[in-house]
Amino acid sequence: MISYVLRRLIQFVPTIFGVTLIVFFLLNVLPGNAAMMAGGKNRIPPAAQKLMIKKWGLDQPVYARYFKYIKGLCTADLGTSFISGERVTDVLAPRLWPTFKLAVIALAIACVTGIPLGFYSALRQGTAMDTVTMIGAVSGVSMPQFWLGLLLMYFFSVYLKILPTVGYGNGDPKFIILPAITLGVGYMALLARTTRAAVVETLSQDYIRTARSKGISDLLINRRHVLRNTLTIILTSAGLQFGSLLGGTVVVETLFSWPGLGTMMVNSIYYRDTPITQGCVMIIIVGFLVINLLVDLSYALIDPRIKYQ
Amino acid sequence: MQPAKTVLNIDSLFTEFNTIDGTARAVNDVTFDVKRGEILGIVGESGSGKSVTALSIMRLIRPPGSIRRGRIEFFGRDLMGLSGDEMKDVRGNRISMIFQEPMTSLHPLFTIGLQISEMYIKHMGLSKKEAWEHAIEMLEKVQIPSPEKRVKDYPHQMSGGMRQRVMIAMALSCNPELLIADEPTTALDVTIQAQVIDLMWQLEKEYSTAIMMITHDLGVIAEIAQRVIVMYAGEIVEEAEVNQLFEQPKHPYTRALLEAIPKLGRRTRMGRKPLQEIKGIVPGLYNLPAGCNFYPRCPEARPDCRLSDISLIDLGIRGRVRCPYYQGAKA
Amino acid sequence: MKIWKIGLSLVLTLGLLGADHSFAVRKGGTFNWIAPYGSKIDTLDPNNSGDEQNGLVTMNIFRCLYRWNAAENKPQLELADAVDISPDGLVYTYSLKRNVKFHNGRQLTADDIIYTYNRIANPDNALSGTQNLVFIRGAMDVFEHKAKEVAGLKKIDDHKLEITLTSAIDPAFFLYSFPMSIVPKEEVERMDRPFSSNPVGCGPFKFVKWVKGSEVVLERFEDYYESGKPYLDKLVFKIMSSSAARDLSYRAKELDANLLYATQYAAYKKDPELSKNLVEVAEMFTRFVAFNPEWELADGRKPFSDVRVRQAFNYAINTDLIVKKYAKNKAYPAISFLAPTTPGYDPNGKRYEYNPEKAKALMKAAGYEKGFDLEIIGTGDSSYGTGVIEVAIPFLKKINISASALTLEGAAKYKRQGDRNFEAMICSFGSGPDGISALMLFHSTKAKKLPNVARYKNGEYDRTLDLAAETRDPEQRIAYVKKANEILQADAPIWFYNYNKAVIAHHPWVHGIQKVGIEHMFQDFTEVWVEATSPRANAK
Amino acid sequence: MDNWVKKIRKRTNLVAGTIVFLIIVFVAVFAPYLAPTHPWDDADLMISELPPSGEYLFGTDSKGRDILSRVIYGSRISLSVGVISQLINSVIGIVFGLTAGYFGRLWDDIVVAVANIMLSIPSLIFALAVMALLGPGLINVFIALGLTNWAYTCRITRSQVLGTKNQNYVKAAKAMGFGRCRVMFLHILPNIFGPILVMASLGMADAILMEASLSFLGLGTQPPVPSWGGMLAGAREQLFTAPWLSIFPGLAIFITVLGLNLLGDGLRDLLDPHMSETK
Repeated sequence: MISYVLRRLIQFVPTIFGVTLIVFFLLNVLPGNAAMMAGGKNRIPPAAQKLMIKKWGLDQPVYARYFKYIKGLCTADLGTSFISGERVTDVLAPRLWPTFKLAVIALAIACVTGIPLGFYSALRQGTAMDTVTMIGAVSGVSMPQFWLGLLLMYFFSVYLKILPTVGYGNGDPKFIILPAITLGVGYMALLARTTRAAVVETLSQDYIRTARSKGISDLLINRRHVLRNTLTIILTSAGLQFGSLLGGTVVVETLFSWPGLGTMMVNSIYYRDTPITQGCVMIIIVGFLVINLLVDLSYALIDPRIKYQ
Repeated sequence: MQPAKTVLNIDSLFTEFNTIDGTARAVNDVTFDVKRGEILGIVGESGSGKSVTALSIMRLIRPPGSIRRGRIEFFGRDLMGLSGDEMKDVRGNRISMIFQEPMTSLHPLFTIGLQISEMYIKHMGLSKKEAWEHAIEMLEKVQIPSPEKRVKDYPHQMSGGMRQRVMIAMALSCNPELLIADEPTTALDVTIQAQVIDLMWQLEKEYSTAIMMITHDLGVIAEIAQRVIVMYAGEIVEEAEVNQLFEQPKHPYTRALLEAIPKLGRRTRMGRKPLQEIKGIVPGLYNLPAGCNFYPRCPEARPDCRLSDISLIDLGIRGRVRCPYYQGAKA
Repeated sequence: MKIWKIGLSLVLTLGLLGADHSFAVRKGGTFNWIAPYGSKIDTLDPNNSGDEQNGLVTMNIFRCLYRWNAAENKPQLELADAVDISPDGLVYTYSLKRNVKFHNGRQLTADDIIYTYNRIANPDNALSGTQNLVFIRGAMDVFEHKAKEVAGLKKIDDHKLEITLTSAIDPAFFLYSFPMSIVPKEEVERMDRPFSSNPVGCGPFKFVKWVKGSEVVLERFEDYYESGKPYLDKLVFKIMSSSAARDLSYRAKELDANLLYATQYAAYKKDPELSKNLVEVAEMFTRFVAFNPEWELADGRKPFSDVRVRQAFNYAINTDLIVKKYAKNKAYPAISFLAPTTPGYDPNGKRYEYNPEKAKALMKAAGYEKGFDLEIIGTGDSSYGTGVIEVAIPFLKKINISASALTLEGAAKYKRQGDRNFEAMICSFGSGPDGISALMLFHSTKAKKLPNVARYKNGEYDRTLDLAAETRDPEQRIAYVKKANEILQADAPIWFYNYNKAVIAHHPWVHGIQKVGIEHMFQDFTEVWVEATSPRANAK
Repeated sequence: MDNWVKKIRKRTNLVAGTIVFLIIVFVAVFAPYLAPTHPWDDADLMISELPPSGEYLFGTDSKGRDILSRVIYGSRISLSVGVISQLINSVIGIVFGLTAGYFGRLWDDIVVAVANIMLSIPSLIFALAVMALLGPGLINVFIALGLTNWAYTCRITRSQVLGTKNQNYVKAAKAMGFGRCRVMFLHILPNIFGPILVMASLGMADAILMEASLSFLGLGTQPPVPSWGGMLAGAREQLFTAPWLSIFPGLAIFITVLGLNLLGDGLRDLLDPHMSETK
């Protein structure tokens, strides 16, 4: 087990380099540069743009820039933001916690509602309840986040006046409710449907019939025998979703003025502030790797048939 | 047939599956009983309704299937009248069941110890630790070597025969009055089959448990059953003492089944063949033929067999048969 | 001077208050305001970024030598009490205010201004304001690495500063904007914390905190040089790029004021309550479609090199209807390029009316009766993006121009704009406050500040503009500007779409929101105060 | 035995899903005959932003166009984007996931690494790069959408294979000397199809909505050609002032995704070996 973890950790290195390489060259392909965008609506004069390009080293060939970046990376230096001139690590650090918090709570909402819903509708297969859950799930994924977010904002903030519309509120939990729900609903739908599919598959297994023939209670059958078997798939999709939540919260963050990584990353792409983009991608890849490792390890805990050498 | 001796008495059982394509009568007016200490064999091809009958007794029929009517009397008490919780106390405790597929019938993610312990915890109210010890004991009884080690194994670490032993251990753990074995040996290879059959035979003696042995393997029946019920398309077509059945099969279907076996009687070295040699297939349960269900395949069919439904003829000591022209009938 | 200023602010306040409000200016309270241009603020170092999203915050932390006077629609002296101008108009001697303090307590001196301008001029810093200094003598030398310091900046004493220019122009227009904010050296060069996220200025509000991606919080600077001001205890900029979210926040009374987009403007106009407090201004931004005269059809013809095709385009589209229906009247149909509040704008100037027949005739005369296929690029912006093209397409269809749109993200569009790689392009450009600089956009050789987007080339236009720049007589200058604007209108190198109307809605308890023509979001909060009825009247 | 009866009963989903799907395909194919007006040429600013009425069943948009016609025409883009991009990423994801889980070792490591890289590259960068390298066009939308999301399918498939590959039917199939492809695609795949189908049919909604964000980058459909995602995105700031602008394209997406989910469920039940084995 430990050697397996070590092997996986060593694999992190090529993956991280792979991602930096691909992203670096993809970004290089994009038209335009940061100097063009630095002035917002007030365009920066061409002469000043030239200065910026020189200062940021954008006039050097791409491989030279990449090697410089990698060299920095080896000393844990992610570079400096073109536009603000601050160190990338300083820019990223304050964004991590809000994103993480939002992702965890959204995923928790998704799990707490989605898994039981999926379970329930699998047990009530073919009933009206099942259909309603399915329709709910489909509307959950079909509804764009900005719709849901605005509707929630309208209902809870304007109409009921019980929750604030936007902002981070210094970490006041009241502020996280709406963004987390908005973010969680799509994942809830996905989890509900995935859970249902897995449970339906499990329910038709012979060993569930065996469990029934033993006279143990339905609750125990569902909670122990069925759930255990569906956990791998649920964990996989939850893990994947958590990974994507790290970087995929743009719409919600923008709508709710949430100080997360998502908006920063998207802005850095639009404004071609490539050191920031690279930094964000780095966080996301590390997040993914760690979560996937945890998920893979948990497979082994859940399923004795899976062994890692 | 004194009531005291009867473990199970099934009376006019109908089990159906309702679908948009119509109603499938999987079990159609089935009546029989199981006596204490007896091994009752139920034979039939796939789809003849024997497994559904077994599941009906356990009340494990899942939607869209349902038991339409009939009585399932267990020691004189109708199981159909029990609540869900009361039924759970019967299941595993007083009636238990062994399934066909030892490979898939055990939960792959739990140790066998845990799966056996569940029985003790549920039905005997034992603590986890006590249950665990009982499980080891039970494994020993089903002749699993070094049970205190194997109890921590997961099913995938065991062979098919071992797993079926585990199933038997589990089924017998609460000393049930009735054991339903649904094709317990079909999935096993021949030598293992023999061991498992022997094991059941021994245990039946030790616990004096009534056994309902469901199989399509007449060899197994010949070996251990005392009485046999032959099912076809959801109906009982013949019931007889085992010797009678093999020596004087009455229903054409029974005869066809027996003819498919090279040699009668005890298991031989030649092994046994499945029953694939009867011409035709089991009719679809949605569109059963009028009259005798076996008519299309019956080598002795007569024109009037189609005209009206055939009822089961009680021959007293010679059993029952669903054919007016049965072998030995006074035509 | 000070008295005059207070007087002005009172007049301003009175004007906005109306008759039914008390005159008593109230101190205190928190004001929740917005940063609506995108979901980010990059830096609070004002010299570093020309992005107005950063500027609308920093202009309340910092001060420049000049400040935009919204009421009079021109820049005016801010950090100096007076300025002496030499007869040749080349030497400006400023007497700096003596009571200006930075938020760290130090007094502002001439050194600070010299330091700041040298910082901006230094090419190694690559700051966005560099080009604003080219008119100061010696700035170009610094810019070209020939000198270390700008020669034209001279400290006479702590409170006297002399600036020598290369030509006799009014430096006010170049020195009022936020990238020219004066910064204190000791804070900029601090090593323990980056200035960009710990700004220290001499403006009315000092920096408290910046939750990146969410909000910036400022609080009153007690030692601000205009006594008694600012009135607000706290000023919060919430970064909110979604207009729908802003609308809800405003309705929930979490925002004290809100910048409206067209949809909300129409809705607020209809609402009896919300319509009461709308501050509208004609902003100095002109939206247009630039034609590329060098673009060739497959047969080698260059349709937009023909003035008749360009005019036909202008006649073909019912601009008034688009402004009314699509832009929901949150814009003014454009007559020519210059914005209504820019000197040189002629409200009675000739314009292209909607006349499809004339358009058809012009197309026919130009030999394009059968029309051509045209791809117009633009961003996804709702006011000057490809949405506008969608509305124009049916009109163009009538003169057989089959137009389609291609939406690009900002950088990709700028790239194609710079590479001249487009057939036509919809965009928005500043058309004020100085008419000459604005019209320079179309000067064939001197369009330095920005490339000549429409590749417009007209000798007479260039000459007229040059004359305008050379003359020192303001009347004459305006006449030349007017003339150039007319030439541009007649030549139609662009489709004149509209001038933006910027609208800020505020709650009834808010006072002092001004009409800022250069950019409505550039609100100076020195004068803004809230009544006790504000939900945040006493919030700290 | 009870199972195959169940299988037939389950065809309700299949039937309903097929009907919905066919209706949408029909609408897409015959859009010119079904739409009351042309979705952009007939624009008339005089009738802009009218709420639904007898004349304009779904109302009109801010550019004076009939929303019903645009929803009808929008089905062409949105349906193909949803179905094709999901097909691409399902096929890639299943192939990689199956082989990775089945073969394990180095190949597994490589696939997992590549999938992780794909998951970590923001789709925005990917879309912009596709736009920069390949230019605009619907095919490139399929590429951008199809190639970005396969990693999810891959990871789900892989996790399922890991749990299944040691089961006896797989061992038995291997022992019987079946080829590796046969074992993977005929023995393992049908057993793990449920979650994959769920992912694919729900992912459809994502793809349809994503297409809109691609069109803002010049990659997807360009104005004035309508797509549901684009209509929704264009109306996002008018959710409260003119709700009909977003409700109808939203409903269209919902119905399509629902139909495809029913279809997916139905297909799953049809293919599922647990459902089809007769005893």
